[in-house]
Amino acid sequence: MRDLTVGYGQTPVLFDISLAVNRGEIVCLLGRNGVGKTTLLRSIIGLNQPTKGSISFGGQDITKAPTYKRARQGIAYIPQGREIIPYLSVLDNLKMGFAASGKKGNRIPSEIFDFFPMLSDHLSRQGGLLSGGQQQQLAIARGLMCNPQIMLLDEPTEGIQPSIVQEIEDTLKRINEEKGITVMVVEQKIEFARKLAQKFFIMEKGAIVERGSTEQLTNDLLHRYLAV
Amino acid sequence: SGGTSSSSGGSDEAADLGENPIKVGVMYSTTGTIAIVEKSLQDATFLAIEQINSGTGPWEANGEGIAGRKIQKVVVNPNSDWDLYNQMSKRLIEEDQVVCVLGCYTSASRKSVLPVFEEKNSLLYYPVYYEGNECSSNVFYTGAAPNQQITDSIPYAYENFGPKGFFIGSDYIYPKESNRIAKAELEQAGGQVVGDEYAALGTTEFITIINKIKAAKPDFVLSNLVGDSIPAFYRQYKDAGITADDIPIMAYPTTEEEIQAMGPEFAAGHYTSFNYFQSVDTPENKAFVEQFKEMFGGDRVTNGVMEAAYLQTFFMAQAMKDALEAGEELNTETIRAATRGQEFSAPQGRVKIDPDNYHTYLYSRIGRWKEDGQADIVFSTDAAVKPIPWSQVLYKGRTCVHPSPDDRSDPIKETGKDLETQYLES
Amino acid sequence: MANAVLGYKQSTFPTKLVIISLIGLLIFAVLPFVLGTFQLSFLSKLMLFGTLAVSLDLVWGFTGILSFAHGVFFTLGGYASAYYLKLNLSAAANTYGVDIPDFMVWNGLEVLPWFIAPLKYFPIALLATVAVPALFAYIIGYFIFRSKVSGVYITIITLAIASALTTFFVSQQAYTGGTNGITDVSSLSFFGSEIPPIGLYFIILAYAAFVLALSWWLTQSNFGLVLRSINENEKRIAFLGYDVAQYKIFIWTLSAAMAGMAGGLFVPLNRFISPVYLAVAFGTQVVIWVAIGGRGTLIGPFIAAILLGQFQNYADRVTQDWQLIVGILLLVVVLFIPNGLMSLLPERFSLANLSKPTRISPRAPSEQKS
Amino acid sequence: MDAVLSVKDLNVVFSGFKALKGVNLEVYDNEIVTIIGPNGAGKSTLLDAIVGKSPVASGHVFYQGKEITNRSPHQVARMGVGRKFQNPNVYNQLTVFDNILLALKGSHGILASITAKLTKAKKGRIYDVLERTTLLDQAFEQVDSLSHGQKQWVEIGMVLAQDPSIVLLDEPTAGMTAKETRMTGEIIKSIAQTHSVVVIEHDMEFVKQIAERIVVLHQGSVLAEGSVEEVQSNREVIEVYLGREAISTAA
Amino acid sequence: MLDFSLTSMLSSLFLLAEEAAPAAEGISWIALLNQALNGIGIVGILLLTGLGLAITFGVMRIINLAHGEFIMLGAYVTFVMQDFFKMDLLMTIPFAFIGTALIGAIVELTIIRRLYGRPLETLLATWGLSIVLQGVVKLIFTAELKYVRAPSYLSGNLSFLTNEAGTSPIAISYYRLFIIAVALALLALTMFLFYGTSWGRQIRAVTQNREMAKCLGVNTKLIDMGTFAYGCGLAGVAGAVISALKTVAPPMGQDYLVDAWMVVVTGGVDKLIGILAGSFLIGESNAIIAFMLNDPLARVIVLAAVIVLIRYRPEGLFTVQKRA
Ligand SMILES: Nc1ncnc2c1ncn2[C@@H]1O[C@H](COP(=O)(O)OP(=O)(O)OP(=O)(O)O)[C@@H](O)[C@H]1O
Ligand SMILES: Nc1ncnc2c1ncn2[C@@H]1O[C@H](COP(=O)(O)OP(=O)(O)OP(=O)(O)O)[C@@H](O)[C@H]1O
Ligand SMILES: [Mg+2]
Ligand SMILES: [Mg+2]
Repeated sequence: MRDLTVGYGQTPVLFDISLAVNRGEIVCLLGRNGVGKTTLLRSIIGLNQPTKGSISFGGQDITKAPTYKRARQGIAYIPQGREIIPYLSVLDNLKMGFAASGKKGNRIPSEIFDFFPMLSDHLSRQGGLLSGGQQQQLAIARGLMCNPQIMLLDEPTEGIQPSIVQEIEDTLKRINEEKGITVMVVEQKIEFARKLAQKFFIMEKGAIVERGSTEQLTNDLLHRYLAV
Repeated sequence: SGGTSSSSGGSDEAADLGENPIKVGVMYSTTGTIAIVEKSLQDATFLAIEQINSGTGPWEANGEGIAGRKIQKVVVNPNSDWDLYNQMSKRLIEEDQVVCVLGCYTSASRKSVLPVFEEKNSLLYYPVYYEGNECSSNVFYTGAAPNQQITDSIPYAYENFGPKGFFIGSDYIYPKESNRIAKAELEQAGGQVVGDEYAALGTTEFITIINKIKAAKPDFVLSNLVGDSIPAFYRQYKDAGITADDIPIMAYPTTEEEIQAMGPEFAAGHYTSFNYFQSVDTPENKAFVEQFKEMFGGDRVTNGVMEAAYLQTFFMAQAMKDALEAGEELNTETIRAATRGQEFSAPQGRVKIDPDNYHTYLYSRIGRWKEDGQADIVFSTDAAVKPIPWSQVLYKGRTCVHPSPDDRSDPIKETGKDLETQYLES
Repeated sequence: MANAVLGYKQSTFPTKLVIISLIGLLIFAVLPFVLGTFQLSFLSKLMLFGTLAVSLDLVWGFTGILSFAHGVFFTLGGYASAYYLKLNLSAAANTYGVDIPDFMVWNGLEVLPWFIAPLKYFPIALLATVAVPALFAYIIGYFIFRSKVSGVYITIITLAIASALTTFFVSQQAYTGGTNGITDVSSLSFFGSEIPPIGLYFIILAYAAFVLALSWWLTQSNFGLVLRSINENEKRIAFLGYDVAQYKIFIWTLSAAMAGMAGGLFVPLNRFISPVYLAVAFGTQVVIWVAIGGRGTLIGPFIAAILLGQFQNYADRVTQDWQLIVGILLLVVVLFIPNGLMSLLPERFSLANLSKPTRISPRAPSEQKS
Repeated sequence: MDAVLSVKDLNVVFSGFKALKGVNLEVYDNEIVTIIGPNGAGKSTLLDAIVGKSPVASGHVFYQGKEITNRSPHQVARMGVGRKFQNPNVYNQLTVFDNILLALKGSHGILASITAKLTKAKKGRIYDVLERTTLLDQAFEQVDSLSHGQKQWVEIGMVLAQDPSIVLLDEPTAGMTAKETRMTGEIIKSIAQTHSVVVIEHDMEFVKQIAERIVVLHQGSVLAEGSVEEVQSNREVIEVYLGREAISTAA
Repeated sequence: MLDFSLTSMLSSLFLLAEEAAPAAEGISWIALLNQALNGIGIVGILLLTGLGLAITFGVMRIINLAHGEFIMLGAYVTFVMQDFFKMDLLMTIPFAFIGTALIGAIVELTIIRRLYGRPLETLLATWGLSIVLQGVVKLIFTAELKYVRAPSYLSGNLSFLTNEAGTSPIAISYYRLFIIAVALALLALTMFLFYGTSWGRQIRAVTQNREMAKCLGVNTKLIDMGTFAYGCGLAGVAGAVISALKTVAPPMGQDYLVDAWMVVVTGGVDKLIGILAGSFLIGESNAIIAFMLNDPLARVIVLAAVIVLIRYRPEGLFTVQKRA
C-alpha cells in the first residue's frame, strides 16, 4: 500500500499511508479512537475509494478493483459492528462465504465448528437474533469460510467474553499457522495485540507514526500514542 | 395517424390561419384514464375544424373559414383530472380569451367547469349523452338527454327480451341516475328490476357482478358501464359462459370504439341504444366516416359521441357565421343567441339545437352488434326527438325554458302535465 | 456549522429571516394588482396547495411520516365548507326550491341528514372545517401511532385510507354527491356581501403566511428537534423519556387541521369539491411538491407547489404530453437534486438553518441497527 | 427492602426461546452492580426488560417501590432510569450538542418542548457533559462523521445529561482505548456517589476497576453473585466465562 | 360534535345493514359457493400482479410505484406480438417476461441503482418513472384501448352440478383457472430460486446488508440488477396473462397498484409465501363481501380490514423474528 489518501466526502481522513504486510504475518494496527483505523481497513477491501495512492495485493494492483473482486481474490473483512446478515440463518450466513471462495459445495468444513463450537447449536436461528458476542464469532467464522489469504479484523474482541477472547486469539494463531493466512487486526486491547501479533503499526491522525515488531512495542510508545 | 394533436398542444401556428382567427378552446384529456374516450372526441373535433377552415366536408358551400375568418384552436389537456378541467377552463377563458370551448366527457368534469362558465359567462359545447337534470344557459348539450336514449330502449327491451332487467353501471352519477330513470320506465312498462349493481369507475374485475347476474336470471342486462370497464365486462361475461341469446345486454355507453377494443365477437348479439351508429345509412355519414378514416387511419371507427363532438363544432361555426354576417361581434351573447335553433344535417340525420333548453334534437336508435363490430340498426325514430332534460317518469312535467337568450334567470318550468314526445319537423 | 444549534436561535431575534419574509409577503401582496384575473385565482389556488404541502412537510420532512392522505384532510375540510356554501344557496339558485341540495334530491333523500344540517351555520361550519379533519386524523393517529406500525407501513396505511375513502365517498352519492362531488355552491360572503376574488386572495395569503410562520416557530424549538429525532430513530428517543406517540399524534393532527382549513378555503375559490382531491393521485401530488421543494424546509414545498403549478400551466401550451415533462422533471430532481430545490440556494440564504444539512454517509444504512 | 431497583423472577421469552429464566436482582442506592456472563447469557435482555424494550413474560420489576413491569420505555425513562445501549445508538443526523440537548433532564412533554428556552444554565450543563466525555471539540459536528469510539462517548454523554437516578450501561467501554476505559471507570464511580449504576462488561480489567458487587448471568439465570474475588474464583464462572488464562492474569 | 367522518361511517354501517338484510334472505348457498370458487379467479390475478412487487418491495425493499406500469408494459408486449406476428397468447408470455425484464434492467441501471438505501427517493423516482412510462407508451401506441385475443382452447367453463336444463350453477372459466395456474407456478419457481439456490441466498444477503455482501465476494450490482429485472419480468408476465381478460391502455397499471400493495403487506414481506396468503385473503373476502353487499362497499371494507390488520400485525401475516 502506497501513499494512500482517503476521505469521506471532502474531508480526508487518511494521509499518505504506506505500509506493507508480508504473507503469513500477523500484524496489529493500534491507535486512538477516530484516527482512521477502520477507514484504512475499509480502503483495503474497497469500501472507501482512495483519492490518491495505490493498493496492491499479492503483487497485483487492486486500487481500482471492486470490493467483490477483492473478496474473491482472498481478502476477508470482519468489520467493526459484525455486520451479520440479519434475516439469514446462521448456516446461510456461513454459506455466504462460498460466494467469495468460489467453492460450489454446500458443506461447511468441520474445522469451522472446531473453532467455534457455539455455532453448531444455533445453525438454524437467524443471524440477527444472536447476542453481540455470538455474532462476533459468527462473523469471524464467516470470514474463514471465504477461504482467504488475508483476514482484516476490526476490533474482533469488542464485546466478547474473556474465555472466547482467548479462543479467538488461539484461533487466529492457528489459522495463521495451519493455513498460512495473513492476519491484520485493529485492536484496542494492547495485551491481546501483544500476544497475537508479530508486527504493529500505530496510527495517529490519519497517518502511521510508528511501526515495528511487537517486541519493540514499548510502554513509552504506548504512552505517547495511546495515552496508556 | 393522430394528426398534429398528440405532438403539439397549445395554440395553432397563427401563420396559416389568416387574419384575425377565431380562438376556440378544445378541452379533452389525451392522457390519463379517460383519454381512451376523449382522445377520439378531440379527433372528431379536429376533423370538423379542419373542414371548416378549409371549406370541405359539410362546410363546402360556405367557403374557407367562417365569413373569411378561420378557427384557431387552443388545445388543452386536463390529464383526466377534474381539478385541471376547472383550472384549464379558467385559463382558456381568461388568459387565452377564447370565445367558447368545445369539450368535456364525464359528468364530473362538466360539473367541475360549470361554475367557471357561469361565473365568467362563457360558453361550453358539451357533446355527451348525460343524466339530465341540468339546464345552464352557458352550456349547449349536443349529446342525448334521457328521453332520447332511455325512453325508447326500455320498452324495446321489455317487449323483445322480457320483463326482468338487471341493471349495472359504473359507480357515478350518470349511470346511477340513468338507471334510476330506466328503472322507473321499466316499472311503468310492467317490468321489474331484479338487480342493481355498481362497480367503481375503472374497475376491470366483474366476476362478482356476473355471478350475481347468473344467480338472478334476468331477461336482459342494462349496462351503464363506461370507459375501460366495458371491454373487461363483455369479455368476462362471455368467458363466464353467458351468451347474447341467454341474456342480452342493452347498453348506453358501449359504442363502436369499445367494441373494437374488446374484440367484436364478445359483443355480437348484444344491443346499444344511441343516436348514431357508424352504420347509419345517410350520405352525410358516408362522407363523415370516409373523411375521418382518411385523416386518422383506416382502422379507426366512428361512434355516437364522436359524431356529437363533430356536429357540435358545426353548430358553433354556423352560429358564428350568422353572427358575423349580421355584423356582430363574436362574444358569448351573440354566439349564444345565434346557436339557439341552429339546424344541421349531421351524419345521424337532420338535428337542431332546441332554442328553449339548449339541448339537441337527436335521433333515437337501437343497434344490435354484429361479428364485424358494426351494428344492425333494429330501431330508429323517423326524425330527431325533441330533448327534455328531465326524465318525465321521475319529474313529471318538468322542463326547462330559457325565455330569451340573455335571460339567465331560473329556467326551470313546471308544466305540470305530461310532455308529449315531439319530433323535428322537416 | 454555526447555525446547527437549534436552541440558540430562539433567544436572538431572527432579523434576517424577518426581513426576507416581509419582502416575500410584500411581493405577494403586490402581485394581484399586477396580474390578470386568471393568475389571481390561479395563484390563490396554488397558495392553498402550497399550504397543504407545508402541512405535509411538518409530518414528512420533519417527523418522517410519509403520508398519501393529506389530500384526504384537505378534502374533508373542503366538504365541510362545501356543505356550508351549498346549504346557503339562495332560493332562486337552488334548483329544487327546497332546503336540500340538488344531488340529494336526485338520490332520493327527502330530508337533510342530521349530520349535515348544522353545517348551514357559519361558526359551526368554520369549526368543522378544522375539527373534522383533525378529529379524523386524531383517530387514525391514535390507532396507528400507539402501535408498532412504522415507516413504510404507515405510508401504506395512508395509501389505503385515501383509496378506501375515495371509494366510500363515491359510493355514498346521496350524501356526498358521488364522483361529481358538491358543485354549484354559492360564493363566500361576508355579512351579506360577496367577497371578491381579490378579497379571497388576501384571506388565503394571510392564511398561508400564518401556517408558514406557525410551522417555522414550532420547528425552531426543541419540539422541532424532537421531531427530527423521531424521524431518525424513534425508538431511541423513547428511552430519553419522550412519549413518541404523543408527539406524532400531535403533529399529525395539527397538520391535518392545517390541511383541512386550506381545503375549506379552497371551495369558495374553486366552487366545487369532489373525491378527486381524496384520491391517491392528488395525495401523491402533495408528496411531490414537498419532495421537489425540499423536505424539512417549509418554504421549499410552498414554493414548489406554486412553481410546479405554473410550470404545468405553461408546459400545457407547449405540448399536450406535458405530464411526461413533469415525470422527467421529477426524475431529474430526485436523481440530481436529492435534497430538493431549496438545497440549491447558497447556504447564506437557507432560511435560518431550516434546511437540515443531510450529508449522505456511505455507511449510514447499516449503522442504524441497535 | 428499600432497593432502588428490584427484579423478581423475571422471565423473558422470544417466541419460544427462553432468554431469561427467573432472574432476581436488587440494586441499592449509590451502588455499582456489574453484570458479566457469556455472550448470549441474557445480560442485554435483562436491561431491555427493565426499561420496557423487551416484553416480560412473567415476573416483576420494581423501581423505587413502584412496579414498572412492561411499562412503555418513555414512562420508565421519565421515572429516572437511564440506559446506554450496547451498540452506539445516537442521532447521526444531529450534532453532538443536539444529541445531548435532547437528553437533558427536564420535562419532555410537547408544550414544554415548544416553549423551552436554552438558558445559560442548560448550556452550562451541556458543556459540562461534553467536557466530561471529551467531545468539546466535536460539539457542533454531525454525529454521523464521528468514529465508532466517539459515538460511544456521545451515548454515554446522553445518559449523563439525562441525570437519571439509576443508570444502566451496556458495555460502555467497548471500542475504547485503555486510557479512555479508565476514564469511563472514573466517571462511573463518580456517578455512583449519588446514583445507582448497573454495568455490563466483558473487560475484566475494567470490571475490577469499578466493581463492588458482581452478578454473573449464564443461560438466562443468575449463576453467581459476589465480590470480584468471589466471582473470579468460582469454578463455574471460570468454566463458562473467564477461561483458564483469566485466572492467571487475575491472580 | 360534528364528527362527520364517524357519522358518515355510522350511516354507511346502517346502509350496510339495510343492504345486507334483503341479500341475506335471497342468498342461495349454491350461488355463494359458486362465488367463492370464482373468487379464486380474483385471487389468481392478485397473486400474479402482486408477485413482482413481492420481489421488488418484499425482497429488495424498493418502494416501486411503477409496478403497475411494468404490468402494462407486459400487456403491450403481448399486444405487439399478437398484432405483428400473430402469436398465440401463450407464446407471447416469454417475450413479455424478457421485454419487461430488459426494461427493468435498464431502469435499475439508470435510476434505482443510485438510490439504494434511500427508500423515499426511490418512491418518488418510481412515481416519476410511472408517469414517463405511461407517457411514452401513449406516444407510441396512442391512448386507445388495445385488443388482445385469448387463446380459443382456453375458452369455456369448468362446471359442476350441471342440471337437466344444461346450465350449471357452479362454474369457473378455464381462462381464470389458467391464470391461477400460471400464478402458482411462478410463485413456486420464485420460491425455489430464492430459498433453494445460492443465487437466492445472495439476493437476500445483498438486500439485507449490501456492504457486507460485497465484502463476501458478491457482485452486488449484478445481483441487484438481476433481481429487479426478475421482479419486473414477473410483472410483465402478469400483464401478458391478464391482458386478454381486462383492458389494455396506458393507464391500466394504476388499477393494480394499490391492490398489489395491499396483497404484499397483508401477507407480510418477509416471506414469499405470505403473498399467497395475502391474495387469498383479500381476493376471497372481496368476492364474498361483494356478493353479499356490493363491489364498492366490499372494497372499502377490505381496505379498512387491511388497515386494522397492519395495526395489529404491523409486518403482515408471515413475519420473521426481529431483534430491535
Ligand atoms: N461516514 C463518515 N463520514 C465522515 N467522516 C467519517 C465517517 N466515518 C468516519 N469518519 C471520520 O473518519 C475518522 C476516522 O474514523 P475511523 O472510523 O476510521 O476511526 P477508528 O480509528 O476506526 O476509530 P475507533 O477506534 O473509534 O473505531 C474519524 O475522525 C471520523 O470522524
Ligand atoms: N429480540 C430477540 N428475539 C429473539 N431472541 C433474542 C432477542 N434478543 C435476544 N435474544 C436472544 O437472547 C439471548 C440473550 O441475548 P442478550 O443480547 O441478552 O445476550 P448478552 O448476554 O447481552 O450477550 P453479549 O454479551 O454477547 O452481548 C441470545 O441467545 C439472543 O439470541
Ligand atoms: Mg474503528
Ligand atoms: Mg449484550
